[in-house]
Amino acid sequence: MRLELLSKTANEGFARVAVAAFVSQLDPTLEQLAEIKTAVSEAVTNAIVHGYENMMGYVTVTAQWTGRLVTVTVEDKGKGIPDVEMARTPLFTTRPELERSGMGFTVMENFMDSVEVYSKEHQGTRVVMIKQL
Amino acid sequence: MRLELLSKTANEGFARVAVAAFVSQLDPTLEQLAEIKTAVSEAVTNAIVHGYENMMGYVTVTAQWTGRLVTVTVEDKGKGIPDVEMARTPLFTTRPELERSGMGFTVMENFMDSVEVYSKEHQGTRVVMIKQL
Amino acid sequence: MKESYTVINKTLIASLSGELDQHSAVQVRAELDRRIKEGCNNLVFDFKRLEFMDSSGIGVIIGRYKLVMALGGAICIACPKPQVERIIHLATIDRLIPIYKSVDDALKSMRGDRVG
Amino acid sequence: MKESYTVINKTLIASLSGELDQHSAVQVRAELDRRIKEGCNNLVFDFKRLEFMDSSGIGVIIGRYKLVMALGGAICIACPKPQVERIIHLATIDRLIPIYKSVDDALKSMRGDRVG
Ligand SMILES: Nc1ncnc2c1ncn2[C@@H]1O[C@H](COP(=O)(O)OP(=O)(O)O)[C@@H](O)[C@H]1O
Ligand SMILES: Nc1ncnc2c1ncn2[C@@H]1O[C@H](COP(=O)(O)OP(=O)(O)O)[C@@H](O)[C@H]1O
Repeated sequence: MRLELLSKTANEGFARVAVAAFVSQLDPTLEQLAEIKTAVSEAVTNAIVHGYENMMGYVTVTAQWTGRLVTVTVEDKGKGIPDVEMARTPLFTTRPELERSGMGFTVMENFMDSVEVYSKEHQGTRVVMIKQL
Repeated sequence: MRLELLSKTANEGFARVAVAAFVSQLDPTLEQLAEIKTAVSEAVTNAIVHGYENMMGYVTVTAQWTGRLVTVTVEDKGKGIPDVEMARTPLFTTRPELERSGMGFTVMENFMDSVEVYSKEHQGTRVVMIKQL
Repeated sequence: MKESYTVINKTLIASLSGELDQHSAVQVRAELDRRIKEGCNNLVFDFKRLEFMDSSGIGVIIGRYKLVMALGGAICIACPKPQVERIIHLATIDRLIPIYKSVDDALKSMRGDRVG
Repeated sequence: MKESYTVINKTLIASLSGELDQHSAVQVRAELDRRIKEGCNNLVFDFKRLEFMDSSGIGVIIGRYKLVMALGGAICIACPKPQVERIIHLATIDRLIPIYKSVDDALKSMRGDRVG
């Protein structure tokens, strides 16, 4: 499935529910489902808060599986990440004034089996997360 | 929001949940939510069962609102409807062998305020449903 | 969709829970027909736990109505929730098939019709 | 996200229910800061009904920790559910802020710290 959402924080909850409902077809455990919901929440929030800052744009979420290997991608066409390695460092954040904790990528990495980040400045960011159920 | 789904009947339930979760942001009554879920179910099932028959393709569902006027569209790139007026007649069905009841459009019309059907043979069908909450 | 089946004399009580749509209809239909043909000529649809039904459910009900009638049996529906009942009314199935507030009432009506 | 607030002496008990993400964080933060500045220098986060939290919640908790500390108060967390507790552990907030199994235990600890 592929879901396009406007970059409003009100859509964070919806994105979580939609991916969870889709993945539920595989009968994941409650813990696995909570992990996927949380990781999706982090990536979608980042796209809205960092990718588009206060601009409007579309966030695209896709989810699919082969066997019980689930892949979720979250993509924005926003401002991009100049240094991905630094961005992934725990506690690193460029929006301390919003009280972002800098723990978003850390949560994704802990809750999914693999997290890859593709980003280009002024072009956008794509986060690909994989989890074996 | 815009949702693309593979034309598998397993996705019917997911499409309902996704649209319901999205529209829930407007605090609809339980009855209104049930009506929207049912109408979405009919249109998505039609796209899968009639539009694509046993072929694979994408069903696109969009939902948006202005004020409390909700618009949901369901679109397929399948075989299209040769005579829309006849198709909308209660009890008319081209798939009696699947025990389709011919009541899909009737349900949509009863549960939504307006239902428009745009279709071209061999190109596909788009159903636009509007409901005032 | 989860189903459970109970047979009392020759009456099959089919308790459906969850959501009845085209996806679940396919399996429910096959299961029902197998059990009816195995010798149950009366059928009670127990919809107490059916949370959602679209027009695919109409097809399932009417299809079983035809089969049961052909076998000389009786058919009825028990305890539909409001969303399900609305679909049933819309399709005017309630003119063909009686609806009861409980499975017990449904079973009593069957016994009145014919001794299973 | 729904919040309810109770003040016992100078301790604010903030009971959050639903989902704490960036969207809900904005309103919760403003509401908490207003109430703390109005004269509550102790804060208990009651997470009994918090069903979901992502790292936005970490920001909310640490921000309030700093504020309450600056005012010479105490802060703690009561009854987080497993999903919420995992995020708290991951961010090692539990090294800074005590976590209690009930709001009562949390309140008792506050009274030990300082009389509200
Ligand atoms: N989609 C994105 N677009 C642009 N920048 C991003 C995006 N996602 C993350 N970043 C950058 O990476 C940093 C770290 O992200 P993260 O670990 O999620 O922490 P936080 O969201 O709390 O800042 C962000 O502060 C931001 O600078
Ligand atoms: N998306 C679609 N693509 C092609 N044909 C369609 C589509 N939707 C509806 N139809 C046609 O319209 C008829 C009536 O549809 P409907 O009222 O929903 O009843 P049913 O689905 O039970 O057949 C269908 O049998 C089919 O021939």
